[in-house]
Amino acid sequence: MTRWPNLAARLLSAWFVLAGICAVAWGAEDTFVIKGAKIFTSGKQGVLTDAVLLIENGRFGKVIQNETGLSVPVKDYSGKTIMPGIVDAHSFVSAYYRLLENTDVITSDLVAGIVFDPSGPEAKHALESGITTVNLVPRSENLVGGISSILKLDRESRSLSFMKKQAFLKISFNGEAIRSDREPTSLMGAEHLLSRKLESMGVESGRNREGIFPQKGLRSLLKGDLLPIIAASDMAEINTAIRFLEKWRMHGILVGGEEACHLSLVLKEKGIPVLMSPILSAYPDRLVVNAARLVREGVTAAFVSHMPEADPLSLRISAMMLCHHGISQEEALKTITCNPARILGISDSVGSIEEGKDADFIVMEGDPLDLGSPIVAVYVNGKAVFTKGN
Amino acid sequence: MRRKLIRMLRGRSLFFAIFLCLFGSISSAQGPVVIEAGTVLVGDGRVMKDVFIVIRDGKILSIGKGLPQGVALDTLDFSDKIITPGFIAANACMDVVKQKSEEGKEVTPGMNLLYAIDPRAEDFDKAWRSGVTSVYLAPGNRNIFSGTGTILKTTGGTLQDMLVRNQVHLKMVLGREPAEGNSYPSGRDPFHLRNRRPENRMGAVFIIRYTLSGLQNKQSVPEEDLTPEERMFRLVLQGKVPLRINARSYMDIRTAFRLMEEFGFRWILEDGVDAYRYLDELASNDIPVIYGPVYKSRGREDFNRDDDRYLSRTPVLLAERGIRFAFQNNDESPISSFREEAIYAVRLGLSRENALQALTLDAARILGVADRMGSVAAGKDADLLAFDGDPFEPSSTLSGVFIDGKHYDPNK
Amino acid sequence: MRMTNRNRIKAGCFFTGLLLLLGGGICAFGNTVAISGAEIHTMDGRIWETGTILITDGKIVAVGRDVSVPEDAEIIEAGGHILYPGFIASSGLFAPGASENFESFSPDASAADRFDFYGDYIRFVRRGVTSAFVSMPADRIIPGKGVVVRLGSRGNLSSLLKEGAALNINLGREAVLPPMTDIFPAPVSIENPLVPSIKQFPSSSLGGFWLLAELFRPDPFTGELARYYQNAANSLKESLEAGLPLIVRCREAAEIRMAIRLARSVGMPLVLQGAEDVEEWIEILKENDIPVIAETDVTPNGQGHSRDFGEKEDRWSMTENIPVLIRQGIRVAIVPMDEDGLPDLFWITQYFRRYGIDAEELIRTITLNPAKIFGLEGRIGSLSPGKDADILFFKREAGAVLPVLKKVMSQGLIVYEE
Amino acid sequence: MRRRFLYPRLLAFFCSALLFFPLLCQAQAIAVKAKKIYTVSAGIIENGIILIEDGIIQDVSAGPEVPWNVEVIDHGQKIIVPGMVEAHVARGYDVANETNALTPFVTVLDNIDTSHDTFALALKDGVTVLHVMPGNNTILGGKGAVVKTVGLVVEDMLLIPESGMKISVSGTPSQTRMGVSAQLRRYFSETKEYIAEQKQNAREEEKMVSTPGSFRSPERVKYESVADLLKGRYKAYVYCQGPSDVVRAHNLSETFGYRSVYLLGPECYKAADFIAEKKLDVMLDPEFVYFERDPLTEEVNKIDVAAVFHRKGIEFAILSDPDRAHTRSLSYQGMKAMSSGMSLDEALKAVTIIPARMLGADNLIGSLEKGKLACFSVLNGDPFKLSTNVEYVYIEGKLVYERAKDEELQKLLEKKIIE
Repeated sequence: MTRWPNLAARLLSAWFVLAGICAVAWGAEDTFVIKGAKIFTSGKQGVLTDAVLLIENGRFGKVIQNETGLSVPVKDYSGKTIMPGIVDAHSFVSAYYRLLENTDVITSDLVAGIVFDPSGPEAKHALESGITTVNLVPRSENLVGGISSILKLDRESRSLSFMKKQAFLKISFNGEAIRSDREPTSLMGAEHLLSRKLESMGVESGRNREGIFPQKGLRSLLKGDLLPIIAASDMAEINTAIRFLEKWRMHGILVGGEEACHLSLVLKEKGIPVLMSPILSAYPDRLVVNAARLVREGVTAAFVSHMPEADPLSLRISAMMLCHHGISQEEALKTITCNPARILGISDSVGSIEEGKDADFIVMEGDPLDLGSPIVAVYVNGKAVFTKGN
Repeated sequence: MRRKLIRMLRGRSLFFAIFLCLFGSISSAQGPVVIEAGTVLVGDGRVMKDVFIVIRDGKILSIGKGLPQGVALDTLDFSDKIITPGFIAANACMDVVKQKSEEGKEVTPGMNLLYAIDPRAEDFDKAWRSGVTSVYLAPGNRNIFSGTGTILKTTGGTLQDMLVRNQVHLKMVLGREPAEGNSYPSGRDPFHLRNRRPENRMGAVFIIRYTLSGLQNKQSVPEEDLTPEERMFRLVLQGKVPLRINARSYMDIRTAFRLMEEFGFRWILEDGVDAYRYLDELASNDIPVIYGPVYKSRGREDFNRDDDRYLSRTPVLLAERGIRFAFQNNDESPISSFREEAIYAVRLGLSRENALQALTLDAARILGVADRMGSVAAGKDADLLAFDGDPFEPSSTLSGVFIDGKHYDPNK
Repeated sequence: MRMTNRNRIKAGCFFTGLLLLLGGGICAFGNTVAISGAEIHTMDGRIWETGTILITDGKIVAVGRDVSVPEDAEIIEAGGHILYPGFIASSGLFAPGASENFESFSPDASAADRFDFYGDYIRFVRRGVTSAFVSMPADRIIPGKGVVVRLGSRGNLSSLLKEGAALNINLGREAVLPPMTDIFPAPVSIENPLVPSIKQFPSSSLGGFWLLAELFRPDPFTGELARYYQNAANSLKESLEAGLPLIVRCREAAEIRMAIRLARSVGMPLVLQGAEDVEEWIEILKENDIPVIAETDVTPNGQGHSRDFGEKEDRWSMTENIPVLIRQGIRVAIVPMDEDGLPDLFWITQYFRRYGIDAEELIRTITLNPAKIFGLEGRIGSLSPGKDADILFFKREAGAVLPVLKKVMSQGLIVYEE
Repeated sequence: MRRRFLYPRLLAFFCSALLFFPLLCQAQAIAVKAKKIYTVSAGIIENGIILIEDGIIQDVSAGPEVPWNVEVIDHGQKIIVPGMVEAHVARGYDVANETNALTPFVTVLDNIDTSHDTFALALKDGVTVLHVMPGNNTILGGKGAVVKTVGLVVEDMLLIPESGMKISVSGTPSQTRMGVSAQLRRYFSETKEYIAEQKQNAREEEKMVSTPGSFRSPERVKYESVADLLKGRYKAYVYCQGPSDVVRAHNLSETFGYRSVYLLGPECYKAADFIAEKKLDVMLDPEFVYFERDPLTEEVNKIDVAAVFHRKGIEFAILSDPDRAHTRSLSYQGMKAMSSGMSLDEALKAVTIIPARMLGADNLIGSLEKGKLACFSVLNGDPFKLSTNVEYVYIEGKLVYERAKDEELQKLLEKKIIE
């Protein structure tokens, strides 16, 4: 018995040594300094002009005044701008046709992450337009599509780099989920079907269970291990979503939410965040106004690109449009960086340029919300995964 | 073009609603409002002249000649107007839901329209602008037991604020509508929704018997072991929730009577086009009738076309027999012309008292909310209409609407 | 349930035995044959410039330069001939126009039930294909077990070499949205209204991956599948216990990843089939020694092969993967993409010499490698003592690019001669 | 809907059958006299007499003493052969199969159309017993029935109500053999489970059966008929298109322990060795000649299937198919069989006693001997000659067909003469 502690200590020390070695190994690769750039940290520090940013072991270090006396490589981005990597909180990128399981209407067991193809062209495209973190969700055609997974877009195909493998349960009260040739054929039917399923979770077991799926996702939804992310775009659907959340006493996220602004008071008091469809994807006239109002009235809101349904560029475009409707540039920028990170609950590692967070950032020629300024480089965990030219 | 109009309307009504929310909250904070009314048609037949109606927190505090003392009052002058209770559509057919019925099953008593209503639909606007302050909304006719209905005020912020009562009646549809489109999978893929019974009236009635008798066999089963649907049916069989039977043709009404004798439930005849053929039975079992539209009876399939005098005189016949009835509209007659139903009935010989009662108090009684609305009385919701003339004169216009004590101008 | 499964196995053995008996009926018992003076390519590394093969009872007894031939032996003079072992077709339905209308999850189905043992397969045999893996179709996620058969020719019956040689699994897009069945549980009547029949599964690789992950857990899940497919679940468990190789047909990186995860989770030998995106996985294949059944679209009728660009602009056609894989030292078995090409196996393999691959190595992809994949290296795939005498007699001819097949010997009998 | 009334209906069959026997055949005995009597069992009897009482043969011999009260019918120079038996007929109704592939619960009794010309034609040809079966297009086709060729309602015609289960292992257009056998295995093993469960709760089973018109559970409907098959209440009649199907089907029946009769497609001649070795009950496809093209040298070879089987010494039953001219009638098939090397006696056996044995009815029909039903036809010449016609047909001792009184035939002949 007495030998255990020092054995453990030995192991521990061994581990440290290993870790140290690794750290050194990494350090050689992704520890460096960035100078000369204008940095939009969508965090507390606001905008930093020609500051020197230290990046060690793939994480942001502290901001220092000058790099003299540091024995690390220096990358001179003077004249460029830097913003944190874009977080896309609702995307089907590079797995679109694999993410819809038609066998059943409620398929809560399926985990979206396992069908993601990191080396696919869409993933590449997303990365090149600045999206570094995605929340990969099942499609909206099913009432309960399955479980979404949050992952980094590095072009590493051998193993998926999950941030959260099982993040949210995708529920859809959307028009897409309501079809005339199978249950449910109506919105109330959809809600009823789902509620009955949830009620029956406790009761039924084994042989008298209906359907192919054991519905683990719903069980953990009831336990509270998973939060729902509910697709609802117009008033009726959003009403239903809110009532559903009330009825089951859950916190949840709305996605779509084209008409959410009319319920902004309710959303605010219940603290329900909204993931807004990108503005290019539907009637711009109404959507921009609504989105701007939603942001102005203080609902936690973020833009998502339902890639590949919309272009990844549409995220920056949407943010830009917000600026035209009287939202400050920083606020607008937050709707695609730190708000989505906060909504997804991963704001401690991504979403803004702050000390200790993952070094995911984009280097651009000019202003981040100006489409005229092309992206020069994209870094994920301090590694340059995309550099313009090669 | 039309679309644009709708969008504009929506936008405006929305800003209006929000403005009113704020305003309403302020006014209720301020204290009671007094309406100085010239004439009040109370709704139960009585008429009052030159009275003050005091409203506080959306309820009618008092009604009488005198005013309560010691309260700061701001008075609204309706001394030259006729005040009536807000109209109640006992079965409203409005375009506020995308899919009115869930066609996945034939028996869906659990359906609740509250999960499908769009509170910003323009039909609500039309409703309150034409004097309908409360509506009863129920799922559509495509199921045999298609779900429970909901009573809503026609405006006032979010759905939660508009809700009066939920799960009021369980709707049962006789006739062939539920069975339409069902069939065997002949030449169709075997998973299609419609590969099922019933295919005709007979089958529908079989399913009703099958369901209800199944419940009767479960008398001994304790409450908690039942599914929500079964609980609902038990409530129906115990008579706690009345069954609202949509039976248009005379044969369906007869079926309804037969089922009543078998299972002994309380029921309400909805859309009773052929009700005039069963006046005696309806009167003796005192079964309320919801009837309408009065002025439009042609173009309905599914019942033998009798001569129209009977059909449009049905309200009169019902009133003569003392059968409680209320008005409804259907998809052929917009909710905005709800008042015309009564006007036309009056023209065909219905007394004004009966007409107003059918529009207000009887409707409230049928819906079981007579304690809250239906007449101008202390303690009830302040849902009032102000006409500048006889409400049953087409010429006289509606000049003011109060819903839960908030004042709206229908002509703005 | 166990009972019935045991029955099935018993039946299987009975069946096998029977067919072996019928097949073996014709093979020469008791006589000894010696093939002398030929250039022998035993695919396990040795090449004899002029050697002798001694055969008894349809099995090879000895191979070498100086083999003592008994005087009662019948001598086949094969001077100037090149001897190869019989070719093995690593995949093929052998059921023209067979569209499977069956449950998507049916590991209890066996290709032995479909293969026509009375058929005449001379068109394969005369081109040197003496045995084949009868695989299961690609339009179901778990279509069932394949069998290895020795293709009988004129007059002699095909026989089973190995029943349940491998379990076919399809992760590719072919298995998604399988054709529907309409097997109703019971007839329709008023008290028993029409229930939709067993719905085909899955409609996406998301569902497919989930299903497989569930199935390959130690306790296959309960629920509707278990109710409908009780036998299937049990038979799957059996074949897992038996340790059959999983032949997984997959194309894209995600599918390959899933396949590898799957095989790891149950610790079963994995064989990839198709696998266009394999180039990212070569290291892993090397580490775990995972063979690949490479489908090539090379056809002998001239037009060569066409690059197909899938959703990835940088996707390779499998044809261009094959040389890479072979150079990386991964065990490859080559089959043509469409079954009509099967008789031309020899030609197709030799096509890859233009990539500078050794001809010997290429022959190995249709003899020894498949034999190893299906665990039959003890019986077929090379010319070494103890193995069945499936021998091809090639001859170099002036003007011909490739040597020409003159004779085919199956189990010690000449079954085809030009 | 109708399934529910199956059991009462079966009872009804038996009762009605009992009722009808006296009505069908004359109350008093008769004796039929002819020049030659082919009793398949006991060779040929010259100038023999068949004694019949209540439709049952009392005696067949040359010149027995005929009791005084027996009416003697003398057919003089005519020849008597037993009524022919066709052991598998997929005719006599409108639709041969359900659309659904697994319908063991249906029975052909609900389908037979007694006015269908199948029966009339068969009778003209001297066929007295048909085994009506569902078609070949479904895996588990349903239950067949053995019927006589006369009767106004099915109950009159009935000989054996539920005579066998139709199975087809060769796959439908949409299903390959593999799917079929896997499905059959599944169905059978599920049924075994079901039987085991039934044994456990046998008591309330009886209750359910006894209560008339009780709603039957889907399981019961689904598995009952196959359970009966596995319990050995009747045989399976298995359609095998190709040779490997025979092996497979036999393998299956060995596995699950039921008896089966094989309905062979023409190509099955390849499996003759196997059939001979296992001594299977087989019926040949009406098409005796099989052409196949050599895959290598693309020449066509012709195989006489019946001859192959005959050479291997396999006993088989012969079937007919009126849809094709060259296989129209059973007697014509008999002639063809003789052309491919069978003797008259063997050919006669192949249409009488052998099918009767396969149907398990060889105690009732198939030959002329004491105790069997008096079903026979009177010919004007030796059987299986083109000049030979069927003059009279007796079923259960009752004269049911008389050529002279066959209006259609007479018209036909007149017409011929005129032209």
